[in-house]
Amino acid sequence: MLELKGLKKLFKGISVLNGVDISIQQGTKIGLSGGNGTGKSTLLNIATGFLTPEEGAIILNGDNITHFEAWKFARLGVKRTFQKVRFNEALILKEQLHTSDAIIKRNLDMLKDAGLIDYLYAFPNEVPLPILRKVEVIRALLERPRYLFLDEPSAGMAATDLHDFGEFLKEHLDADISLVVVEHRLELMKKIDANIIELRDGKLDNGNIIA
Amino acid sequence: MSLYFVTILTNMTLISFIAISAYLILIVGEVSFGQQAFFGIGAYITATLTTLLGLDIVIALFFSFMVSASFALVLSVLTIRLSGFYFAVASLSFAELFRLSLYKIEYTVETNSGTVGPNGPEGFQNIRWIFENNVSPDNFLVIAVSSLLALIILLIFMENSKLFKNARLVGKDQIVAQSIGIRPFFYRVGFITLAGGVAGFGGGLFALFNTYIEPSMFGIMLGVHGLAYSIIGGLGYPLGPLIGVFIDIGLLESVRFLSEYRMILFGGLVAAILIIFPEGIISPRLISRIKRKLVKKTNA
Amino acid sequence: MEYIQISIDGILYGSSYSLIALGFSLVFGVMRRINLAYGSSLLLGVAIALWVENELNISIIFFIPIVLFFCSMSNLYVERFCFAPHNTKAGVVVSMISSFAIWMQLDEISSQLLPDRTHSFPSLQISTFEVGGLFFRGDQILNIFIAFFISAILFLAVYKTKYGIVLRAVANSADTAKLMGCNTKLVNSLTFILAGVLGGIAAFLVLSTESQVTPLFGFWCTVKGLVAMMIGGLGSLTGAFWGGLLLGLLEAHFSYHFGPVFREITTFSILLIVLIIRPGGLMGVNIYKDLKSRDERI
Amino acid sequence: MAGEKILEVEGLETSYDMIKALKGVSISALSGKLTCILGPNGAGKSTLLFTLAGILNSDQGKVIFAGEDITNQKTSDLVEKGLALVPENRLIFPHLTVKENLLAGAYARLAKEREKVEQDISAMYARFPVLKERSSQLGGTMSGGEQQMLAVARALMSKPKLLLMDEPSVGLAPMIVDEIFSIIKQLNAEGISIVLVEQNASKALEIGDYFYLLDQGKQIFGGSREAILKENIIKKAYLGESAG
Repeated sequence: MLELKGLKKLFKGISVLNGVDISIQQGTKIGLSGGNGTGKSTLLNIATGFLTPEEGAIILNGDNITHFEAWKFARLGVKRTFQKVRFNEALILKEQLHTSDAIIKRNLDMLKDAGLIDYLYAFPNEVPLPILRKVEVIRALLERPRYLFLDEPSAGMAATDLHDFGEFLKEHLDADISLVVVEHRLELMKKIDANIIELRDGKLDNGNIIA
Repeated sequence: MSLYFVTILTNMTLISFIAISAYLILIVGEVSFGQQAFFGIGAYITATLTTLLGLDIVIALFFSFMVSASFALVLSVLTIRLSGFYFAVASLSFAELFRLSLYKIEYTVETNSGTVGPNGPEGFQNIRWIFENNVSPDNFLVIAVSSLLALIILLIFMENSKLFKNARLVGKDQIVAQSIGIRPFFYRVGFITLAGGVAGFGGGLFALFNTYIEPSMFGIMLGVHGLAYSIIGGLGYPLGPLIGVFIDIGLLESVRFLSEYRMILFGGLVAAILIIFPEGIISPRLISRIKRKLVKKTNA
Repeated sequence: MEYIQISIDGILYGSSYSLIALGFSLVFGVMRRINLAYGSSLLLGVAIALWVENELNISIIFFIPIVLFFCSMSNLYVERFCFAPHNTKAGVVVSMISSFAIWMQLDEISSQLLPDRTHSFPSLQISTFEVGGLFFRGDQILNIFIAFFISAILFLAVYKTKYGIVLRAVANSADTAKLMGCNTKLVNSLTFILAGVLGGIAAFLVLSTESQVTPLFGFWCTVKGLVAMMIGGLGSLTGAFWGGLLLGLLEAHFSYHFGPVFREITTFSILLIVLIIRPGGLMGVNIYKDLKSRDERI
Repeated sequence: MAGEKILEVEGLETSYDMIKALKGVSISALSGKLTCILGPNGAGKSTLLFTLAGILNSDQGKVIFAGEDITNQKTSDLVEKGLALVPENRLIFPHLTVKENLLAGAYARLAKEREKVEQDISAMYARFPVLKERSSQLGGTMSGGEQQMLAVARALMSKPKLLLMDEPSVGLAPMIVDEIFSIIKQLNAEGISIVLVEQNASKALEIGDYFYLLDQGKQIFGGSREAILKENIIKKAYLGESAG
């Protein structure tokens, strides 16, 4: 169980998160919604170790990991994708999975479903965004994470692409992986049957739901 | 081969060690203006061990590698919070500090081949290893080139290893690296240390070849050149730094009518190449393109 | 008494560091970039001016504007060649390396122009005077006044005039300034020219107190300016002024007690220690507050 | 003047970040009216504004402003011609004081009309009293709503004929959003032509005259408030049931 307790974060004196509590049980799917600038991305960055909260704690299976560095979060199975897809423009996609041929072979189905097979030897700028988004998910999934955070996967995606993306997640996400989608469009969350929590003014709306 | 030609080739080989050490640091995303210091440390260590202790060249070079690497390790840990410009200036000040302290290090011993040992601004004279062991310039060139080749072949083999790929990722995008569980600290410290060792090894060879070394040899211009070679060569492949070496020493210095203006031409050339190829001539993207072509050929 | 005399000498000497650091700070403040060829372009400006002076045999009144002109032109050359082509975010490091490479070009041209290792430089001929047993070099007193005067003018110009607002707007956020219709490229070029003029004044004052110029002057300028700026705080004008004086003071004491090599050793030790302990400079900001997210917004 | 086309965009195509973000958008804005551009995140709204403001260059298409072809002109020229952008997330200069921010907004005429600029600043203070109170405070120390007002005032300092506003409601509390929107409405009532890009469709519907709806870089609707309400098209676009 990944628990976020009383998280507070300030940016330049302005409070972005103002006491957020969420417990994420193994295998649950959560949709974190909220308008632009409500602190969704900040919450995700804190939960995956890329920012340190001013107050509050992150507890993974009883251990306090608040001040661990981001790489340690990833090794402990807390992984993420990025709102603006992050790829090295100088490498072909196959290399950007950062894994071995054997693992690629084992996950061939997933790669096929993502439409990645045709693009394994392509540079990121030659690949459509919807596929790049799936590649980011695959990159995180190959090491079998226990918690996966998706940062605004709908940005730049059309409705049909988002539909595909949802199908892909449903198909390839193991039941024991907890998924947190940070997103302001609800369609994807509905697609994957996520419990929706709304963030408003740095706090969870309608009290702090425990999903 | 004429002596002139052999000398040029040996110089090219020796400076390649600095270029490669700058390259190794660039891989993890930092810029060092201070690799000349590790070259210098290596040179003084080998000089000391072969003359004062009479140790074998292999042991001397091994210690050159280890001691330079240890200095680099300390520097990289101290500067762990610094990146970009800050790291570059920190490495520069480290290098100058080292060079200036050489002026203060004096420990000389009289031997039957003359005064040996570091002697402040006078430098370290009478490093007579090549004379005592009757190594001709040609043979020394063979030693230097084969060490360099061994290093490059090792790097080429390592190129596809997880270690190097992760290091490149750390250099390119620490955020993605962390997001897949790679610890940037480890790669940064590791590569800066390795780079220090490589420069130190080259410095050791340099001391033996030159038979005398002095502090002013390890000034900032040596570092500028080493860095410039690897920058214009590009970060795609370990052979990149050698391109820079070849352009500068192979072309500019050895062509007589150019050599007088070598520094002027080379400085401008580096800036111009950076405008055309901001990532160097053999850029990572170029290497990826070539690899892709090869894969397509074998599949077809 | 001896202690006071050394301090006075150090601070007076440090005023030249302040002047050079101001030029560095100006460029860094506006562009967030470091021009490592700054000292060398000043050396080149001086070398060309001396060459012109030799050819035309002009008086010192005309010599000063010629120095300023060529210093700003060589600085502009560096901007056009090393900075303007690399105006993206990835270009920050590339432009620094490029200026590092152009350093050797400028130094080499200068030493071709000044064939003897040292070359005499017109001196202002101001005598040393004594107050209560303490000696003051007249030209160095002039230096510190000019340094103070220039940093005050620069400070007022940057913080109180409308052109200063444009400069600071670009420094604050070049992208937003562009939205306001500001020609940021022009501002960058003008900043380099202004830094060249400042550096030219500094170079003239320093060299006239030494009454000679050597090819090492370029390296000397870059290192001292850089260290003084980093001690004071990157991009801070007042910081650059005080940083220079502090550096001069420390150097004077260390070199007096431990020998001349320690003047330089002090410089680099201070730089390394400041970088390791407080990278933002003594008077600057602490740049690494949130270590985890130090480089960017994700 | 009112009723004339102040801005006309024809078949605009722009790529951004390796992606073709605009795939042929044609819109027009009438002088003195408030034109709203709506659409979900990633629909290309901001790319459209950036292209209009000269920050991004278009691959194809034409932009005509006040009868003049301004396609792919530089931002600095456009500002002088009377086009001002209030960027998303305000983007005020945090290290400049409020007054200096306003002066920076008058960049193009700072040298020529000093006194006029001072008068305009007084006028801005009269319009936004909070800016007068804080005139010597650093921009970065103000609250989000105050920063948004500053951003609007700064854009007005260039005396624009057309004001482009990018998501003024982002990251602001609902109460502040109401205030900002009433300011926008008031500016429009005073005769300033405005093109407003907004994600918060319901707020935009309250004040806009004409509406365009973008999805996936294409414009899927254009018309008056009545038309857009009748079509029920907004809901479809936002929820993506049959758009595209």
